[in-house]
Amino acid sequence: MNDILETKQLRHHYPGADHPALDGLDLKLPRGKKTAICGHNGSGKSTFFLHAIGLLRPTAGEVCWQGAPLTYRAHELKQLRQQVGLVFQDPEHQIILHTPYEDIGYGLRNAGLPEPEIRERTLRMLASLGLEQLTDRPVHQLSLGQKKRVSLAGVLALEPELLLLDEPTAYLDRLSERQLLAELDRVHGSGVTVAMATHDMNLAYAWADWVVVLDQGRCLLAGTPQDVFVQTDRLLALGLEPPLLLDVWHSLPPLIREGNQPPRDAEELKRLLAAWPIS
Amino acid sequence: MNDILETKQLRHHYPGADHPALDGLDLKLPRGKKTAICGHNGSGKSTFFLHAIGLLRPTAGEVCWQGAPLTYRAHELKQLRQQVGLVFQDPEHQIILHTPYEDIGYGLRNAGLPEPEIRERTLRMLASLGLEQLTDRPVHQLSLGQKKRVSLAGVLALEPELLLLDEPTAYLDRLSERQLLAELDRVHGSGVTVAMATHDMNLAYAWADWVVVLDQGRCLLAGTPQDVFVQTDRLLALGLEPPLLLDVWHSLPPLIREGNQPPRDAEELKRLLAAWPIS
Amino acid sequence: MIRRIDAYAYNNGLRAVSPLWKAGFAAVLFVLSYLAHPLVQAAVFVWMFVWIVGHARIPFRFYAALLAVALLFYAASLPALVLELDSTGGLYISETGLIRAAGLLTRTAACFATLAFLILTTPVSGLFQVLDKLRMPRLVIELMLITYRFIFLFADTAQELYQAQQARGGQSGFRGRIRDTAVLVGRLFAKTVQRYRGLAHGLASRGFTGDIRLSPLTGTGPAIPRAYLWEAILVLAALLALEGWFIWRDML
Amino acid sequence: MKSKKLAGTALLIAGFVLYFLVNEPQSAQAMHIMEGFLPLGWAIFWWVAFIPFFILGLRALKRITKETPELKLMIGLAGAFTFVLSALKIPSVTGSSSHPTGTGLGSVMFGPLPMSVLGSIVLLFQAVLLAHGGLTTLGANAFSMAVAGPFVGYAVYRWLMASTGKQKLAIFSAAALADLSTYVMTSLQLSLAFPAESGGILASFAKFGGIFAITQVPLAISEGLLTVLIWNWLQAH
Repeated sequence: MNDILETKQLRHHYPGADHPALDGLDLKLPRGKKTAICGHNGSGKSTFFLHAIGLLRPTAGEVCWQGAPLTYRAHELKQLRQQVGLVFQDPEHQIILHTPYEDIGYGLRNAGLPEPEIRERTLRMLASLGLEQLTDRPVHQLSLGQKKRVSLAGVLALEPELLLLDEPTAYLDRLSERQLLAELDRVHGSGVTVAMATHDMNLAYAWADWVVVLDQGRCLLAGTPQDVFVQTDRLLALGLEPPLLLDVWHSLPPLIREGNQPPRDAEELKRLLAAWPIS
Repeated sequence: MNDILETKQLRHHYPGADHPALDGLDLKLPRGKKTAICGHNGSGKSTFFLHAIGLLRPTAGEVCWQGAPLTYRAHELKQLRQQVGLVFQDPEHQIILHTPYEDIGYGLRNAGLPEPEIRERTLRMLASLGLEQLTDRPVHQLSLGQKKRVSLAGVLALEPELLLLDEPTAYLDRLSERQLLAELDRVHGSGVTVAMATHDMNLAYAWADWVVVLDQGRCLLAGTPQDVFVQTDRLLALGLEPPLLLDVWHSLPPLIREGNQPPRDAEELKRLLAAWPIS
Repeated sequence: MIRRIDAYAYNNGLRAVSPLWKAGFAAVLFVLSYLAHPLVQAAVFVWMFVWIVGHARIPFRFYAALLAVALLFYAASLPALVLELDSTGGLYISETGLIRAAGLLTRTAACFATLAFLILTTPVSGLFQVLDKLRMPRLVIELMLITYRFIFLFADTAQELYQAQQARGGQSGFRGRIRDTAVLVGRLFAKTVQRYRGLAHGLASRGFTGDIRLSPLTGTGPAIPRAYLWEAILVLAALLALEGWFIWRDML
Repeated sequence: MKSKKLAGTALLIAGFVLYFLVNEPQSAQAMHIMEGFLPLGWAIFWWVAFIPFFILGLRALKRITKETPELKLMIGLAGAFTFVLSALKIPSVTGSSSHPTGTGLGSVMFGPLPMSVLGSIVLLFQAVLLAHGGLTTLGANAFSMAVAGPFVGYAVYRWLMASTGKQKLAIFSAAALADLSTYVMTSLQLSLAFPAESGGILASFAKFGGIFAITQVPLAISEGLLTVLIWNWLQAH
């Protein structure tokens, strides 16, 4: 079983909407990978996430967790929401209590863990996300970047097997973005499957092992970044801009490119260029 | 008089805050230019904008409009807010009435224009921003990109001399971003001075004629994009990432770069590379 | 303004002191302020000043401004307390009214200082724990938790909406201000409903079981530094002795 | 005797000047009785009077949140909304600005019993975050703002809707009278606690009522107008 989560012909129609938000979505999240789910605002990314934790029910089609279709029984849903952690785009939707310490413990207390363990895990999460200083600071005094980290901590505390993030870098400045991505890499390194929705193709290209492109509630492309982003014309037709780095790479003289994989970040590109004898 | 707006040693301390939001800010917006105001969240960009339209009053220092310090008299403020248009980051906060048609007329009606002119200008604005189809559509049915354009239209309808935009591309997908930037170029072409706050250095580099870098309520760098972005070390020290394109350009073999200005966008880079004989 | 007391409450010299201790101390002082002789009330006022500006290190100017605003209510009520209508319809200042007003001043000053001590040194989260200990119904605490969490967010939204209206020439003239305020409130309400939908999802995603519970109060370390404890005991004893002396003197 | 009267008059004028200077812009928030202002007996009395309403409101809320626990969120958010509403400055017909009570709108939207819980939570936060009102006087303030105001507002709304069917009139009257009844109740509480030397409670009520009428009556009209506009806005969406 290679896919931790899979949707089969998933359809979702919000009541009163003109078009279905998901329109026969076939999407697979490969286990142990970092997947980027790309697409415009409104392409169905967020709706897919709500389905992934069983918050919405399909109008048609099904969602399979670890190969088994969801049955939406209360007990199953409770377990699913401990195994799949969803980080919402707006941390204000997710942070319920008024201090990081209280909030991070919230999910653990719901899961029925004993108090000493709640305390221990909460403190560990605070430390690993560099939030110790803010333990008892009220949430309304935190910056957006800090709130994002608190909401991530609240989800990670439950030690999910799959971590989903909806536009995690939206509104963040570059510094906070870097911190967040470094944290995600650590989480992924500890064996968690990670998937993020984003419309930032540069980010998707630099970060992901696997890329999925959604448009109008359907999955149009899926593959490794190299495979997906090489299809420049299709991306442009969808109004998505290919990653700048790849664009630059393909405009370089073939002599430089020969025998090299396209670089994933600016540093790598610089190294490749520096290694080139003529310069 | 070359600067349309200037702040002199502007200080602003929000009550109860630990640090001043603006701490002796000296900032000039050159008339007729496209200025990018760069800096982290919390570097003072938004506070500066609120000062620029007289919504906040300085704790110390002054704001000069067209060379004359603001006096904060009601009459002057009213006029100032017609001459300086501010587009807020979140269009949800800026759009006051419930259809684009009504909302665009809001500022005009407050300015006391006669109804026929309000109607005429509103329709013209709708047309020029490609919003005719949405004239009477309730705002909550619009996409984020459309809302941004409506909020821009509401400000442009007053025909300001200076247009300020707070993170105009935040959270827009690439397609909407392009449309918005094209619109700004048109506005600028018609003689309006335009300034935007952004933490996207790639955008600042590609778009601006003049770049200002804020940090902790002070202006640290100001100059042409070429001058500012060449100071890679200072930018990195502030946690700001230099523009990717410039970064790549400087890593190219000197042979290619010789005699050429650094390119402002990917197309330009491609052209330069294509023109290079060895490729 | 909404944020300032809150900010001091989370960041003051007495932050580490147990909220239970502070609430208990304040309760004792409230009772004393209500029942004691005016001189004792005045002493409570002065003593609280020492705790607020001295021990808790709240800026004097801020505390003074807070006190001044609160005393406006007293000032506004003063005419009704001291002015009397005589039988001919003329106004006069009544002596008993003046005495009553003076006595009221010391009591309100002492009580207000006690309130200020509590709210400036104890964050709202600490007060929740106190209410929890006092067996306040769970539902009330849950509602207060949510209210407190979103007060600031909504206040910011209202502020931004207000500024956006001003930026476009709104909020001027009586009609304009009433109309724009109505729109602002309507928008805020729409945001509230939106927030509810988002939050309901957020809550469900985190395994909402129907309850919103706080972590139990964990007391590590002393409830209050020893020096402050001794000060509290000794001065309270002195105040009680003073009050006892006043009672004894009155009985003679 | 004559000199005393003269001095009295002078003091009176000085007092009124001071009073108008400081009171006019601030008295809306000052309509919450400040900490320690009521004698102990009256403070306790109003707590005792308020608590049954609180318990009834709580029981009503318990019922609905038991069926749908998510509604706790909505009610909590409504509390935050009401708090921010009561912290807004609204223009008064006299040209100054004041804070609305928001209880008329609240009781029409959520019902009067839930408002007794919501209103008292809002009052607690006003005491704790703004130092408006107080903890020992919370019972008295809650009785006037979270019980009297909402019940009067709700009753007026239902009665006018049933008798005239004119919604705008009903909303205006509900909001204005909820505001007014809060102020009348506060004046009553003050006059009960501080009866006049000559004329007793009635004279005292006239005095307190007269003083606060200066800001509260225009404010009630403004709040009525505002609430109608808000209602229109909500209806249109």
